[in-house]
Amino acid sequence: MESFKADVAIIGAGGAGLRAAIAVAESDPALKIALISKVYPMRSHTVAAEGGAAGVVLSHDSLEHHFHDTVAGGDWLCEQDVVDYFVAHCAEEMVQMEHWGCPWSRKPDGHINVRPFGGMKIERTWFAADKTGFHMLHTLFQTSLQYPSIKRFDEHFCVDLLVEDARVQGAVTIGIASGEFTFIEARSVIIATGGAGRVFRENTNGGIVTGDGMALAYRHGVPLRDMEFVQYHPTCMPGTGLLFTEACRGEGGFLLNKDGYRYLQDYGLGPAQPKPVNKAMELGPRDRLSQAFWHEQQKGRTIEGPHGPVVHLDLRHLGEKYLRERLPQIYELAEQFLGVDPAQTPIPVRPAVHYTMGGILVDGNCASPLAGLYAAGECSSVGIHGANRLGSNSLSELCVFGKVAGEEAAKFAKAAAPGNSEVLRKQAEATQQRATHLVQNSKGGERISVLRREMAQTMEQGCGIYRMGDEMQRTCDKLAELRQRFVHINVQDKSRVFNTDWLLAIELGYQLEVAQAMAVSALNRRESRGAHQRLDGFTERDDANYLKHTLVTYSGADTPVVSYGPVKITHSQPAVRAYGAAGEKADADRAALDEKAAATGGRSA
Amino acid sequence: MKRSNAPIFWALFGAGGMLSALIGAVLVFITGIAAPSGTFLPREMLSYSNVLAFSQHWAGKGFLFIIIALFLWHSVHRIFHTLHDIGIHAGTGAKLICYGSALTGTLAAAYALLRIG
Amino acid sequence: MNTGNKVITIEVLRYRPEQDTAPVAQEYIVPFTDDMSVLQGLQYIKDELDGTLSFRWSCRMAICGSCGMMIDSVPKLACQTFLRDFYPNTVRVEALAHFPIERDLVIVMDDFMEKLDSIKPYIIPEKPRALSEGEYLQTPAERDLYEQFSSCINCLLCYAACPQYGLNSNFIGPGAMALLHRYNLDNRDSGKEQRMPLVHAEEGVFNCTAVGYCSEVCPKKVDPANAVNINKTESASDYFLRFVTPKGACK
Amino acid sequence: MSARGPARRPFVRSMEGWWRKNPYFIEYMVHEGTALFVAAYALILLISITCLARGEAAWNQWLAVLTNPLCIFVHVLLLVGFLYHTWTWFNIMPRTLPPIIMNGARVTAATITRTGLAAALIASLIIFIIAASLAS
Ligand SMILES: Cc1cc2nc3c(=O)[nH]c(=O)nc-3n(C[C@H](O)[C@H](O)[C@H](O)COP(=O)(O)OP(=O)(O)OC[C@H]3O[C@@H](n4cnc5c(N)ncnc54)[C@H](O)[C@@H]3O)c2cc1C
Ligand code: SF4
Ligand code: F3S
Ligand code: FES
Repeated sequence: MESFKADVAIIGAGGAGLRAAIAVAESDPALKIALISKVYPMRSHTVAAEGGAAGVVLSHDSLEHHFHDTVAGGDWLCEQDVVDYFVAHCAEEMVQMEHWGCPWSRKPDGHINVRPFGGMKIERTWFAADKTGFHMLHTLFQTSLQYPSIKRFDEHFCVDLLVEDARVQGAVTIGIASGEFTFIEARSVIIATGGAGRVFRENTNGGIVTGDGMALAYRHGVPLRDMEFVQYHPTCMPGTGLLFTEACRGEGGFLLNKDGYRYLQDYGLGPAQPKPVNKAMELGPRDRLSQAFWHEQQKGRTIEGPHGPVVHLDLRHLGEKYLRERLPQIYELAEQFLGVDPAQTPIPVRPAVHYTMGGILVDGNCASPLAGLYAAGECSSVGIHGANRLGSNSLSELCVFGKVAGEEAAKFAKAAAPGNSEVLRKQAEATQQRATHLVQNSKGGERISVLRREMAQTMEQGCGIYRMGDEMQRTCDKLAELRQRFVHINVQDKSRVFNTDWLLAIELGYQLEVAQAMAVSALNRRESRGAHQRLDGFTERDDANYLKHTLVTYSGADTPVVSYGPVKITHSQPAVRAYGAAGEKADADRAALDEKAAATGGRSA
Repeated sequence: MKRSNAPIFWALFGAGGMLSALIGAVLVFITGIAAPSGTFLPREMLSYSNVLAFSQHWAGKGFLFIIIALFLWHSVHRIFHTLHDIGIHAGTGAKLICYGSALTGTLAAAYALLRIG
Repeated sequence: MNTGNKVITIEVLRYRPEQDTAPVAQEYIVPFTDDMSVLQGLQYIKDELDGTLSFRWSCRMAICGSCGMMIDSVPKLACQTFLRDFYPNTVRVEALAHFPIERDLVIVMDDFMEKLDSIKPYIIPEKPRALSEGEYLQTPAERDLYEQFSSCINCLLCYAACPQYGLNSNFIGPGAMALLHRYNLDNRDSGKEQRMPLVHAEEGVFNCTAVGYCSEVCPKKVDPANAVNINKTESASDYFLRFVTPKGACK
Repeated sequence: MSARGPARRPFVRSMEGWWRKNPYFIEYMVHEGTALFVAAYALILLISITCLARGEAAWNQWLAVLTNPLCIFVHVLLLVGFLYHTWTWFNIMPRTLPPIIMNGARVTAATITRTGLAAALIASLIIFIIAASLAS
């Protein structure tokens, strides 16, 4: 087995992993960094993000506005001190990206431009046409090339963490091209492996988004937090689930039902104005929009398409020239995949799974309860998204907390005592044995693709936009069954070189555990909040009992253990989460309250 | 990294390519079709005295020299690359033959033009 | 998967280094619907017919750059190429040309990664800029100058299209040149002088014979041929003028 | 999986006959082939001036060759080759030029090609007129 001795190992080279790597390199060039990714860094799924990244810049905007949008958007399940830190550092990180070459779209005077985004009161979404994630990822990756201390392990698949002395001390990877294992020793480890959307069938995620890092930490006893909150994006391509960015609506697109009616006004998001305004109608938050779709479907007001019911995303009134300039990628996507010219015909869309709000439990320093283990990006639950993430908060999160994770992991690495390489190597060898065993001894009859499909189906049934107790129970049972059947998985491919069959099997193992964490968390949350909406008698938010974080802890082959943790509330007390006209009024009331509080010596905004 | 000397050849190739693209066809037409056949231009045009007068004038001389030299440099450059393209990597040998013949042609043209007086 | 009643034959050039001495073609019969991409066809094979087939993919939306392959001998992104356009004929897929085949449809791309590194694809500022100084000013026109070249997704279709790269892999090639050019054109950058030696070098732009196919196949309209050829002109003028122009005059 | 030792064995495909495998490359080879026509014409001119330098008799002998119908036919072929060269040269041209901005918009490839072809036409007319006037 090959080996490498690093100070900090980073698993995942998407936006968060790359930002962390640069942060480590900048904090101390003497620290050796192992940057591990199962795909070449620029293939990471950050590449697919279209719309933009939030950061307060306009003079009539404020950190408090961003804070409030985020906390209310998350249905008050956010860690408010962490959100405070987050909103205060977004713009700075966006400027940092600018200095590194990110081609942000500009205003005529040369300053960066911002666009409106769903659930955000004021325009604060930085964007690079409709390829923001692409440009951010390539900028970060290309920038990272100038740091000699970053040693990349491209196309290295992480199969396990090494934990010894109650602290994490490295990782084991498979070099995909060679099938050889590498034992990577490290004094601290950052997980930045992205989300887990692929446990669902229709989703906007890339094939690699399989929750690996969540499962890795989880297996070593780190709780996963708030896993029941899975975001459905309202405007996706039927069948494939590919995304039509929220920017389509930010630029003025409408959502129409089969009667050509802007149905969102029937769901407390109105009134319908000719151009969607912030936090109303088409620019309401994603959970509300996806829920409205569900209701329209129940009322028979959706349109039947070859891949099930759809509604229309209407961009026609924006005109071809404007669309080509502002949404070029969307234009192409519609033309090529659907044969639809968006300047002429409305685009058929439906909700699909998009984002996992929950993840590896970490504090505001990105530190998990396991010493030396940090997490950042979509795989983590640092506490800013609560029960529902706002569009464009995630790309900013990658930068803000990627950097924090890097700096903290660097600090930890410098202070940590050297590990016992021999013991660790033994562990790594045992891991190798287990992973190889999966292929060599797989003679069972269970097919990877069958299990994967059954998992996705049951997740969609039990953990969809609206949820019911009995259905969630069935999903939990089904997942337990699938985990048992997984033991008999058959890996057809027995070779070593680029054996993707093997990797798919390992990923499926990760996915089943993450899916189970989601389903069990969902079943136990007996209320409706943000992206978790129940129809079986728990249709309202229940702050008395559930203003708390769900924590699931791994317990081997058994059903995981669910417990709850407190939510940090600093200055925004839970209130009604209102959008549209009602939201305007709520904002005004809150401002008045804040003023009163300030006058009486309370916390000022 | 070793700096490539290609710009010399490439510049000659480009100049010859541009010149031939602009006026190559019409020259072929004039000297090879229109005048010799006497259909579009008088045959007289190619009489010894006419051609001699043209070539003795400095402008005519210069024109002929530039055309012959640049056309040669343009074509040998392409031929050299095409040999490489079809897998004949004679290397220095092919290079010498190609660019050598262009050089020879250029010198021969200069010699002939000077001799014309 | 939604299987229609039509079927299409996909012929895959397979190569398993542990058992094959050379690539061999293998045919699969795949049920398909009109909205299915070649990638979805391959996924069907992997899931239902033959788990041993290897290929790279991720985003499914033509942005991650993983799924480049030769489809009927033309370099294309499999996720953006549709089976309907080949039906009822057989679709032939093969690993990207001009790269060593690691296995099946997977190529070895180490060479490109080294090239990417060698062009210094990052802003080299004239002097360091503090975050407190805010963003650099860049007008939309200044951004437009390089935007097209910054859209490269590193899919390597252009390399598979460029016979000059196929014949001589020392050639820096279209994609990397597009990115080099992108940074040179960025008004925030002052690193041009550091990048030009590579342009001038024997590995540099003069390997290109303006075949132009690289730009033809580029899925993101980067026009790498343009980047290469503009730099030819630049490199040539530098070659002749370097003794006359004072040093550093190029920026 | 069982045997150890390196398993990677990347396969390098041959470039043999690459230009036959794609219509685009065939066209490329054809337009590269116009170089032979250009070379041939340069040689004809070289022979012409050499004969001219050798005196009237040599020139008249050469003139007889030039006026031979077969030779005229050869020139017709050369003309086709040159025209094709002109066409392809200006077709590639947009790929080789830095962006040209006019009235705030980037000049399109088609416009550049058309401008090039028009320039060739004008230059040819001028040359033809000069030739005609010299002849008379
Ligand atoms: C279509 C789409 C559009 C989006 N648009 C926006 C938007 O406009 N604004 C916004 O804020 N957010 C957006 N998001 C969300 C946002 O893009 C993601 O949350 C974010 O990019 C995740 O980044 P990451 O760095 O955490 O993970 P990723 O970019 O997914 O990277 C994960 C990394 O981990 C590696 N990895 C995973 N498992 C392993 C393993 N086992 N071994 C080794 N390496 C491994 C992968 O190779 C990869 O490098 C969008 C998401 C999608 C899907
Ligand atoms: S230039 Fe185009 S074809 Fe080449 S790698 Fe970039 S995106 Fe792909
Ligand atoms: S195909 Fe190759 S030869 Fe030049 S124009 Fe493109 S790099
Ligand atoms: S799968 Fe990402 S480009 Fe095709």
